[in-house]
Amino acid sequence: MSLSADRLARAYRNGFLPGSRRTVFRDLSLTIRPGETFGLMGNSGAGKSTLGRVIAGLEPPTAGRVCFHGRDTALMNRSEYRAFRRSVQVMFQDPSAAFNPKKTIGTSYMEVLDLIGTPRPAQKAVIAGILESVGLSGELLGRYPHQISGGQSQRLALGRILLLDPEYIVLDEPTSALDVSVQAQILHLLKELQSERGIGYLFISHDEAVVRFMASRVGRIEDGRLVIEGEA
Amino acid sequence: MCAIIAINFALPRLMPGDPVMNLIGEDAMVTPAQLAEIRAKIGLDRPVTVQFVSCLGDLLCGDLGYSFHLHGPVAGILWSRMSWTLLFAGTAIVLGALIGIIAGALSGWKPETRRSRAVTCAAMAVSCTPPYFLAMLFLAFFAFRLGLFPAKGYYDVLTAGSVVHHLLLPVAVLTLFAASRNLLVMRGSVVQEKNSHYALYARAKGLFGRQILFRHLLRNASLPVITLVALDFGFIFSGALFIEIVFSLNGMGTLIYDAILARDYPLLQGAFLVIALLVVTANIIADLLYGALDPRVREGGV
Amino acid sequence: MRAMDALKSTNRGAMALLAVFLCMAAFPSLIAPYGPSERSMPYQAPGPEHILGTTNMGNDILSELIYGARISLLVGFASALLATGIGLAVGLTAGYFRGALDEVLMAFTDVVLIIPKIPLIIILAAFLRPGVGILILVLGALSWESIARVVRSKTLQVRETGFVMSARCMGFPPLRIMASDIVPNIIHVVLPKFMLATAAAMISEASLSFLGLGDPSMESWGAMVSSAFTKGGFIREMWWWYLPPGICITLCVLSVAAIGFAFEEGEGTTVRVE
Amino acid sequence: MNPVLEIDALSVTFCGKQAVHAVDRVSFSLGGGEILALVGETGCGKSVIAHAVMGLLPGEAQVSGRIVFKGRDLLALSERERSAMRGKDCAIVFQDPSRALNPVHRIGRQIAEPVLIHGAGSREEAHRRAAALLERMGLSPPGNYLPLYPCQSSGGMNQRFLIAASTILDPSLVIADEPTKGLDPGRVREVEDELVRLTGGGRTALLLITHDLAVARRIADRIAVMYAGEIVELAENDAFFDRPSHPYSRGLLQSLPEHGFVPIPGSSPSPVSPPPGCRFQARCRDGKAVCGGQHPDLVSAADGRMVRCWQCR
Repeated sequence: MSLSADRLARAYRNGFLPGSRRTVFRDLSLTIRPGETFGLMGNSGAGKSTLGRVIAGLEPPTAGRVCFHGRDTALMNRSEYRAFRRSVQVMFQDPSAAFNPKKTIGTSYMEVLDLIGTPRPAQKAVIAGILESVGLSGELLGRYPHQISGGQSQRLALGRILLLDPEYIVLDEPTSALDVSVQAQILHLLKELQSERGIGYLFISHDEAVVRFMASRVGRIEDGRLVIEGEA
Repeated sequence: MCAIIAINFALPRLMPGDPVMNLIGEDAMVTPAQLAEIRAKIGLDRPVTVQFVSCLGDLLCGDLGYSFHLHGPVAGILWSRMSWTLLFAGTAIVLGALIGIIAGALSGWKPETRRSRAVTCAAMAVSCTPPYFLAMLFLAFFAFRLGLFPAKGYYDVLTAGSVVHHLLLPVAVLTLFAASRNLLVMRGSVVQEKNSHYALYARAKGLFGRQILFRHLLRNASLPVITLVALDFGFIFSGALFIEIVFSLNGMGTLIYDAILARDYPLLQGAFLVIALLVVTANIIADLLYGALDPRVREGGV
Repeated sequence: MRAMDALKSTNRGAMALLAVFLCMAAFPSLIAPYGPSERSMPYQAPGPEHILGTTNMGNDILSELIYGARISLLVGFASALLATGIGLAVGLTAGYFRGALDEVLMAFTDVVLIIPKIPLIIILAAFLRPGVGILILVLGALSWESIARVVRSKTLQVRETGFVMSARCMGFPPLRIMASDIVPNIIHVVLPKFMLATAAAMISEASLSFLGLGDPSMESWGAMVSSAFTKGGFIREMWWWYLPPGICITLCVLSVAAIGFAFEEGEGTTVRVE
Repeated sequence: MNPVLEIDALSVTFCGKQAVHAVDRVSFSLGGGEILALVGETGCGKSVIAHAVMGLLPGEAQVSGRIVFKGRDLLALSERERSAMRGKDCAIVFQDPSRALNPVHRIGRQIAEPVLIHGAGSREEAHRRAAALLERMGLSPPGNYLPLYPCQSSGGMNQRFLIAASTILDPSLVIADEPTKGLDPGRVREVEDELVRLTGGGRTALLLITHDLAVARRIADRIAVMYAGEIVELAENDAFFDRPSHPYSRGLLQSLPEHGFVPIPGSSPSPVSPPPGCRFQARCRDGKAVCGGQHPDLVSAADGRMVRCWQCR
């Protein structure tokens, strides 16, 4: 029941000439098991975020496979892919862009529930339950994204992801834009949610201390290759 | 460029009516015998690909077809008229770019002052006026009312003084028009760049007032204007054609005007091809200039 | 703050002006003193009977002026609407899906961008002898490229934001993401472009009818200036003939463009100390 | 010894739709060769102080109090007099160097520019000084760096170029506004070394503005902690990190990695309408009745530190 990457590679085309490709990473394999946190470090521009996106299925790999529950995501049929799409979510760095600025938070929450077919009357209770577990009050639902602080925004983004009840979350620098005291709040919240719900995390950060605090296994991307600690 | 040639090739064949009539122009006086001879010569009975290849071959040799209306090869007729238009439009485009950049920079630097607002409003009014109407206003006022300038032609006698005297008014009109369009873009660009971090840092280094504008902002802010001037080349050039008509200058504008009245299609097509060629050239020059001014482009980055 | 106020007042003036022209276009028969085909003595100077005099055909100039608003606004707005529609579709598709589709669409856009519009329209108009419909089609089909480019670059930006990425991640269908997440967040750059495209189309229409390539069945402002120019009004300094339609073109285009610029500046960047 | 910079009861208010009290009666002084770190979270007003000292605030900011630089009150000077001092006597290093450097000019020109602006030498002289400065910074041969454009070098490099451009005229005061934000760890150290080198002669004072406590700990002599527009604690480096006094300072240090990311509950008060009593009271564990009612002043405590708290007296 794991999420794994098998000999992944990703390259971008650089200009129009064929062959002038820029390799971000290659030959990269890792496995995340349910309920555990895999920490991913690396300098800026090393390809951490790209790897996160490829594993979450937002970008296709140039080579290699992403497997969910042992099945190659590229070969999945429609319903399998839909299950994968909902079970693996990403949380992004920038709190100010986590929500559509033209919609209230409540609207952004409800459209997710509409998507997974929760009936309207039941939605209120679901949302209230989620907000409680991320430690926020229902009063925020009527606000627009620019009316809330960065820490609240990251909590709300996390809550919105939890509506889908995912098995894995890729956390792409989730606290890098936050102040230290707020960062500490969010990290504790993430740990709490993991122990309650058994979610697997891919925790991406350039901050070694944060990664070591969060993760049971740690890897580092260097020159396009993944070095997993303890497995050298 | 290929696309333009393709359009040029396709136009007469796709348009309604007899393609031969389209190719030679409706009001040209031809006998049925001549018509048949032309049909064979143009080779409309051959397959389209063959026609296209022969058309390309003609173009490479500089052959743009034959105007049955003016009884001469299109290329020759265009060439004789174009040099004047280029002189007139080129001067105005260069002057317009310079004036527009400087005036736009100054008005964007202090956008709230009364003078800057007045200049901006005037520029907007001018850029919203069809060039031919602007030309008519100038002509009526300076030439008819005040009698300061001649009303028609490029020259009385072919001397530099006479040419300048005749060209001053039309060049002024077109310069004004081009400058006002550039001014608006430059102004917006400066207003935006003014808020950038490097402008703030320039202030922090001790630069004062307009020093910041001229030492730092001018070059960055004029980059969008360069693109505009190139893309606008066709538009301003068309404006020049209209102004020629109003001032009765014997250039391409009047040529096209007469061609329209006479339905002289080969001439129109040739003119279009030449103008398109000029626009492409202008864009290539702009790209080179842009690269020289902005290292980010040379690096292949943004 | 003063700049904002000035902006608002320009905007209000422009809107009022546009409203006047819209009224002229909507109910010409109520406002105009004469019908479009009523004739009297030609070449009259302004007087109590004919406030702005008459043309060479004896038509009342004021009435022609009022009827002319309709064609100018119709051509302007309809072709801008068409252009915006095409531009939005091309820009969104290219920016959202990227890849090869993006490259093909943008190469095509560059070609359209570089074609000199007015000369091409002149040729087309000369071949086709257009009515209003064809004019709108041609103008619309040739002026979408700048909108497409702006929409694409904005879409590229918006699609990288967290909320679009998470919408994709959650499995919302692409069309829904475009309509509900992307378009509302780029519409502020499209709106001014729409107004400026309208203004440009109005100028193009006026230029074409000046060359006698407009719709022959409707007397537009450009055609009025043209006939004043060719039929002797200009040489005889009958300013009441060519001045009013010319000024109408300028004012009408100006009102539309001013609204567009006001939108654009209102969206401009603001200074922030972090 | 006379302080280089002395700030007395500095307040900055931004007048928009709502008046935002960004900085509220802040006082401190800075001596030659000293590094004072102003630390605090986003929105606490630390960058606003930097811009106020440089005179770079936008027009809608209202500044009161006194900023005395080498005996002259800066707020009493005209814009022209201030710009004559900027870049020569006092200089600032911005965060995000790739945006602070002009993208279309060469690095060499940008480093040499202050020399030309302030009439300190000819064009050749300016370039010679720029080259010499880069050489001193360990970037040799300078000929490799001077002709570069900002887009051709990395963020850490650009930050060092920016420091060079700010300090080519040996200003007595350098303000570094988040100079290490967004840099990789190795690069952070290089920038730190550069800043320490600056103050080495004992003439230049450095006001370091940062949210990164680790950087402050490594290089600062004294630490000033800001919370909601006020300084809540001002102490010597060692004293502060060993024995933080103010409850907020303690909470801040606890949320660092080495103390196990223990969070402070709640969030900062709004700068539009700060609470009447102690601004930290709502989040404070040892809050008492007096804290909610009366606003505490910044007073001297033991070992020469200053604290703004009713409970720490």
